Amino acid sequence: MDLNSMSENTVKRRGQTRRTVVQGALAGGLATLGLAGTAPADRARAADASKWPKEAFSQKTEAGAIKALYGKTPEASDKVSLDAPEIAENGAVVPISVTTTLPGVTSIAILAAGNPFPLAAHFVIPAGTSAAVANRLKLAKTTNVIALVEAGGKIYSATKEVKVTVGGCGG
Amino acid sequence: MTAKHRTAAINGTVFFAIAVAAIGAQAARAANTVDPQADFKAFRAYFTKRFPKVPLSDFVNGPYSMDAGLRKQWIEIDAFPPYQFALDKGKQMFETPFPNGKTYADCFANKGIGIRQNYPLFDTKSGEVITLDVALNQCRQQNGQPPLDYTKDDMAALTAYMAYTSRGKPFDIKIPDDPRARAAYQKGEEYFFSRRGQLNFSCASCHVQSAGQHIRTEVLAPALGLVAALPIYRSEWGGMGTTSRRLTSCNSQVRAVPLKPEDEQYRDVEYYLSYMSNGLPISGPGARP
Amino acid sequence: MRRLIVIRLAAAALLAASATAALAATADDFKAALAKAEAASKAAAALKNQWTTTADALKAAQTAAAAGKFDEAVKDAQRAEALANASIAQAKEQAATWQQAVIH
Amino acid sequence: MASTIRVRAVAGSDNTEVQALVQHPMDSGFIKDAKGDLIPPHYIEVIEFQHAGKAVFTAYWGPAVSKDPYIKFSFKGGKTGDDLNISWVDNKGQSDSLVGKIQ
Repeated sequence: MDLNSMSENTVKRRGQTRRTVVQGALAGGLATLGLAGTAPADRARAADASKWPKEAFSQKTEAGAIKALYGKTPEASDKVSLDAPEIAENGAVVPISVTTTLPGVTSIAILAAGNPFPLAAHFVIPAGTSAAVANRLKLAKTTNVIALVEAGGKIYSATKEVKVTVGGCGG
Repeated sequence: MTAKHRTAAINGTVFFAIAVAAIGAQAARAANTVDPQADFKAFRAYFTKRFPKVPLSDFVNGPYSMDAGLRKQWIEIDAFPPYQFALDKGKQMFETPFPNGKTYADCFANKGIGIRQNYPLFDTKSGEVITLDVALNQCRQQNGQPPLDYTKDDMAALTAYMAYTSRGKPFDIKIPDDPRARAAYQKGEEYFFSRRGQLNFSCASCHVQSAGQHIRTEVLAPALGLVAALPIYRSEWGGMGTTSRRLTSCNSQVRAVPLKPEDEQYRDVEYYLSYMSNGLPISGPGARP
Repeated sequence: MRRLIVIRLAAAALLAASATAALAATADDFKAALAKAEAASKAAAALKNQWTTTADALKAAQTAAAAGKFDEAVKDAQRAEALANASIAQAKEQAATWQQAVIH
Repeated sequence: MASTIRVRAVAGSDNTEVQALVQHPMDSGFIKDAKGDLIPPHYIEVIEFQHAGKAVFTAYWGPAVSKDPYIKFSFKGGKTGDDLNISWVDNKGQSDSLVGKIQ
């Protein structure tokens, strides 16, 4: 979509968003400089890779990955919201976020059907943590991106196609 | 393989012939007139007329000023930008004293903070255009340090930090009353508008004539404000790029052998483009597809 | 008028490149062709207007010659010369006409 | 050495919003280097965020997560000045951790 076809209002609103973002980056950027290594991490329990779902991450099909991860078939739900660009500016960095209004969420997963290994990320959501995540993924080519939400022992899904012309796997 | 090469050679020649014919049809410009102010007015008028919905200060955001889908991704990515690590590194480098106890700050006006918008500047002593990158290496040299590679991450990090401290400050490029300065300006203008490489493209072919158009998913950034975002993090590179990296890669893309980084012609074209962007805010370091 | 000269130059160079292709070439033919190509390439470099494809063709010529494939080597050298000459013509043309492209 | 982890955790009225960026190549195993050899996969497998001794978020990642990965989530509770412990481990067993402060 060309900006010329956008209304003045939209342009203005976007401009304001941008300014906020810049200020945020300024404050945050300088603040994080001070954060690095402020305290030893001795009290923290280090992340544990033993629970990394190896089998699910090794599957070469979307169905295989879902089966290995959850052992269940997902049902499409309009309560799962997947935000991904229609056209990725570059397959190497595609911002994707998942939110849901479903209660009792225990985990969220994101898959890219067209990637060599479709499972991209799996998030554990303990009680008290919002069922909303954002991250950035590599997409090898134009593909369906699938968000899975585990809630109350069931799996719900939302799917969106992302067009990729500059792949995230080299070149 | 040979046949393929020959085809490429013929194609190049055909491209070239067509383009030359097209140029010949245009009206001749009076030679030997250097009027930066008139150029500036015409340059700005061209872009603001062609993209009436783009606020002037938004031109510095390149493709993101022209495409809503790209803009949304950029805002999401810029919320915690991938150039953050380069910024942190640049700040650390900038503040780390040289072995003699001096720092980069000692080489610059206002201790080097918030001065990016004044570069490149014309040095009336040496009679040359000095870009920020060159000034940084001169500073290193004065303090007994080896120069940094103009295309690599350390230079990108330093210039990223210096640009960051200058964000929002309007470009303020001066052309002193010195025939050498006007000559440098004009050489930069010549470089910008001259076609080169086997594909027979000039900088202007992409960033003036085709500005705002799509190449695959990319949108060609308009020349107005083009330099304000440098250095940039490019997703395509998976890392930071300096002005030199940007210029040399542009050359390669049109099958022209790049000049040496910070060659006089590169410095002159940066001088010209920065002057054309006078008044527009520094937005570097930028993030680009 | 200038553009006609340019087109003729480039076309002549390409014709030359293909006309000799059928003959069996020797190491001396290659040396002669390479010398001409390198001279043209050097002239283009002096104008800061080298094409990457010229360098590629020169490299291909040397690789072919090293393998004793002189037909191919001569062809590649001639192609390099044609490309270098076209880049020289481009530089001269642009030096004379760039101002017509300026926004005004 | 500077940490590989950058975090911004901001306490709101109800939730603490956390954004983090980690410096890591996240090599997919499908990209060739300049010599044409495949760069072996090298990616973070798990990153965990803890607040008040409790894991508030765990991400398991594969090689499809972008270079210098980014994550955003939010959790109930947390107030300005609280510690937020972050640690990651990659497939080569390398790791890093950081204690950030909630702003």
